[in-house]
Amino acid sequence: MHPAEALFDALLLLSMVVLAWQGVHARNMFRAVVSFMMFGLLTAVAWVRLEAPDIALAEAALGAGLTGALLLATLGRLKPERRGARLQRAAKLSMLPWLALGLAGTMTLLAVTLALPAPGLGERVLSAMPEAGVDSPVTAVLLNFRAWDTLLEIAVMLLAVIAIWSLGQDVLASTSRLPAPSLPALVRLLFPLLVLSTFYLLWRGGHGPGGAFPAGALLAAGLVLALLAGARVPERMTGAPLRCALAAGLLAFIIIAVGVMAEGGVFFAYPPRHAPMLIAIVEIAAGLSIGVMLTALFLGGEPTDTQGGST
Amino acid sequence: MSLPPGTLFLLASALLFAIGAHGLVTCRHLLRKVLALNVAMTGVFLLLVTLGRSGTTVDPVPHAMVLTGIVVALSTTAVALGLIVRLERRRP
Amino acid sequence: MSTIAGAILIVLGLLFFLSGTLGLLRFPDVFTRLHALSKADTLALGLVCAGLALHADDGTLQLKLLLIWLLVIVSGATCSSLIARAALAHGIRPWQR
Amino acid sequence: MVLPPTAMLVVTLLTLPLATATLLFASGRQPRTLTLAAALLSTCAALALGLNVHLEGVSVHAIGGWEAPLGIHWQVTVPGAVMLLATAMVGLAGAVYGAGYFVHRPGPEGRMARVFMPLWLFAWGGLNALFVAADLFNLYVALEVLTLASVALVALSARRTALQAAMRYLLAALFGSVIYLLGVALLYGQYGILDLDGLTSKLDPKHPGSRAGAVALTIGLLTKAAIFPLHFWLPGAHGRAEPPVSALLSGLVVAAAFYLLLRLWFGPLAGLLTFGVGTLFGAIGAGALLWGGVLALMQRRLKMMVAYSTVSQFGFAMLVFPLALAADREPVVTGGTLLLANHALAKAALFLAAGSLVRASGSDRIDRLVGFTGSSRWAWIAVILAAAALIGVPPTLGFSAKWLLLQVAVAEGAWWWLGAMLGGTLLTFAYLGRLLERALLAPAPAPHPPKLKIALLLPALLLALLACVMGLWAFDVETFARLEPGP
Repeated sequence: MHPAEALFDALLLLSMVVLAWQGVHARNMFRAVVSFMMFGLLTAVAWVRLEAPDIALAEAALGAGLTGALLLATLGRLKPERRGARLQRAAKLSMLPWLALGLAGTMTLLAVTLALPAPGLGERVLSAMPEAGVDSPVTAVLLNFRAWDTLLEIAVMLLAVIAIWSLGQDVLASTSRLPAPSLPALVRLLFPLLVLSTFYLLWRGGHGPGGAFPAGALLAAGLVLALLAGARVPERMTGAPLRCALAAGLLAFIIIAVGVMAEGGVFFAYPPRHAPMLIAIVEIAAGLSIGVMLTALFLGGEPTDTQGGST
Repeated sequence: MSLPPGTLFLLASALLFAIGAHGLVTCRHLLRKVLALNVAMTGVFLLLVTLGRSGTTVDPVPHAMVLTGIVVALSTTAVALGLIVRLERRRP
Repeated sequence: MSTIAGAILIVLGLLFFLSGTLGLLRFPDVFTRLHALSKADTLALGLVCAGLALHADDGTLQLKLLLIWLLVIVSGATCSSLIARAALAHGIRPWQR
Repeated sequence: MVLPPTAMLVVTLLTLPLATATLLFASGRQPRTLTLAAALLSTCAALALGLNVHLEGVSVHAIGGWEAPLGIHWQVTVPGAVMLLATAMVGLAGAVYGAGYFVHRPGPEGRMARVFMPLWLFAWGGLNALFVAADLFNLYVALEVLTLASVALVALSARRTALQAAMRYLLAALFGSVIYLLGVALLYGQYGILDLDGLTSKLDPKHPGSRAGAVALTIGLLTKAAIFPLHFWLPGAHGRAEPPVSALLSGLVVAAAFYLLLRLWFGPLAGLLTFGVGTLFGAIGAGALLWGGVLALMQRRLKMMVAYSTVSQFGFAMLVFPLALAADREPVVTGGTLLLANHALAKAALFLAAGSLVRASGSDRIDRLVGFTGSSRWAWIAVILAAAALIGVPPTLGFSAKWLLLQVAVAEGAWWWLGAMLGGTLLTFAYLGRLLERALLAPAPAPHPPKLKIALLLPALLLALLACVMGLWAFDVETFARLEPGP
């Protein structure tokens, strides 16, 4: 490794650690949240350094972008006096024993992880790629070899939406008092671009970094931006249409997983002839559904019919 | 330098995990606890991917696991944040 | 030839980044800081992108670099204006000597 | 009789609850017939699966046809099938109970009824996925499905106390998840595989990764299973949730995490189960028995008492580990599994009956409960039967389980653990006896005999009856019930 690269890595990781500490222990909550968002952004860079472009895309969009938006929206929904809540610790323990314990744990963990041989499954995945139906190894693992994980994961996401909606109606964040004409203008410019890149990433997922998760995240970014610019869920979209869009990804996944049993009798065994098409269908349905689900998470509750207005 | 490859990343992942676990235990504010959890999660994700790189080929399985993990973490974070908002609204 | 020109552009861009950051750290209030940051960083990113474009021998790559710069200009301008408005809404008055 | 193939049944068990829940959510309506039909169908599939396992033994299914290290396996083991059956029984009972308990009405009052069924089915599907999974990472995702569904169910009433309990539970569960995932990462770094069978054959106790991984997995699961001293989140979450939710959480969700502990420590991690580790687990178990039992004895509120009883009962289950140091692990594993199944049925029955009693009495205080009058009689009968199963009166399932473990303890001369088991049983007897004595001998005056819907009585009664009757069958079953890692 080139010394400059090592230096870059060291700086990157050091800032990540410092920001992570800030994100947990900063003096007021706003600072903590902003530090955490920067931490997410740097994590995305770290993924690039680890040759994991798929994760970098997802992290930038989800970990830094949407989580940040969610956190800021949460801060906006808290009572003002709680937003600036100062750092409180569980007890007035001195920091020293905790630090010692943390350091010892860190060192033990490091020692163990350094000793790991890490054989991995890379070779096996490579040898199975010809039958995978897609060219990108990560997409092959996600949507073919370990598709059951991904199905359950989409179930987790839908469940999160149901869980949040089950708590009650949406709580809107207090909006800015000054009108900001530049934001809607920006959204009008960016929204089509984001939708376009969503489909680009979906298409690209078959053979390169991309796929359903980054694509869904981009779509969600577009929709959340529109919401921030003052757009509201159109009235005819609330209720059944929105719920169907949310459920579509998981349902499509289940239908295809069970449907292919007609041919081979094995759950999730795509018939080789149709594998690319089926995976593409799953990918598109999952990507769009993820986009809508992420937006629904941001809404913080079921949109009411009475808001009026439209995009 | 004679460090084995990935040492820095492993060190960072261990530190992040420790910061997250420590913050989860010691902080009072619920939002901080949620942030700490996410930091610890990132530490584990870094560990997974760094380990997946040590072989001759890049191992895509940890990549897929981390992608899944990021989405799961986001979903659970969103639920936690939703609960926090409702709790604050019902604060007497 | 073009590599040297590219390197010069990149270094120039980094200098502008540095000055923008200095402004962020040293200027007295949020409006002046925003001013320093948005102006200097936009130019700096443009220089870096131009430098990198000179290094790239691929037309699509150059186009992507241009796109990155344009997107950052648009979003940077909007963000600055939003932050400034939020600051005004919070009752922060511009700094006067 | 021709049964559908096991693979078909597994697919039904996993996808039917998830698909039904998703459809219910998408439609925004809760047709009671559809939900109950789905619940009934899942139960039938679980029964058929149990019969299949009984006839054909353990089976392995590669999802998508991808073999183990690359793909994910489902593995239907005997303990897994027992837990699937228990899940089906509790799932069906809870669905019926929930249909009667929550008010079905449009508008805000009907919110709980609308949300309950999809979440319930998601939890059911998550449990099923967990009991057939044979892959460390797949288990993580299944655990998260279960966690989110459970948290949402705890928060169902949206009262402040319920929200607080849900938040605590969520944080504890996520803490467990992070540590569990760390363990997965360490084991993957050491061996490069995730499937349990492959790990069982490859795992070497001397490797640093296997030890650190085992520690991390165990701490994560102990937190999720609320084993003392990591039980802090349980009483609030279980005591403050709505009755059917408490039944599911106490009976199954906690048991699922504990089942995983069993699965791991008698599967891949078996080589690490040394005397020291077993003794540590046993000590934790004894501590939990005592702590949970004493606190249950001190509770004044019915549901909190039942919740602390769960802490205590899982201490009992922890005693399985020191007993497993014996040469023959089979009866121990069988005993542990039966203990979990017994607890699932009896505790669910207890919580459901408690919910009915609280509704009839209008109070959660033990000294204000209605006595043995009117239709609350049936609830009290369910409580008595469930108490008998929890204590382990012959011929209940609890008796079979405890008897098996006692036999091992006697054969091994493990007098300490024997003492702990007897002490725990005595404590169980004490707090349940106190409840019965308080309520039956000195009942609160009820102005008019309470009338409860049959949906609030029958599920609890049947579950409790099942826990009692299954003991007779279990003596036959134990000859074949063993935890096998598969062919």
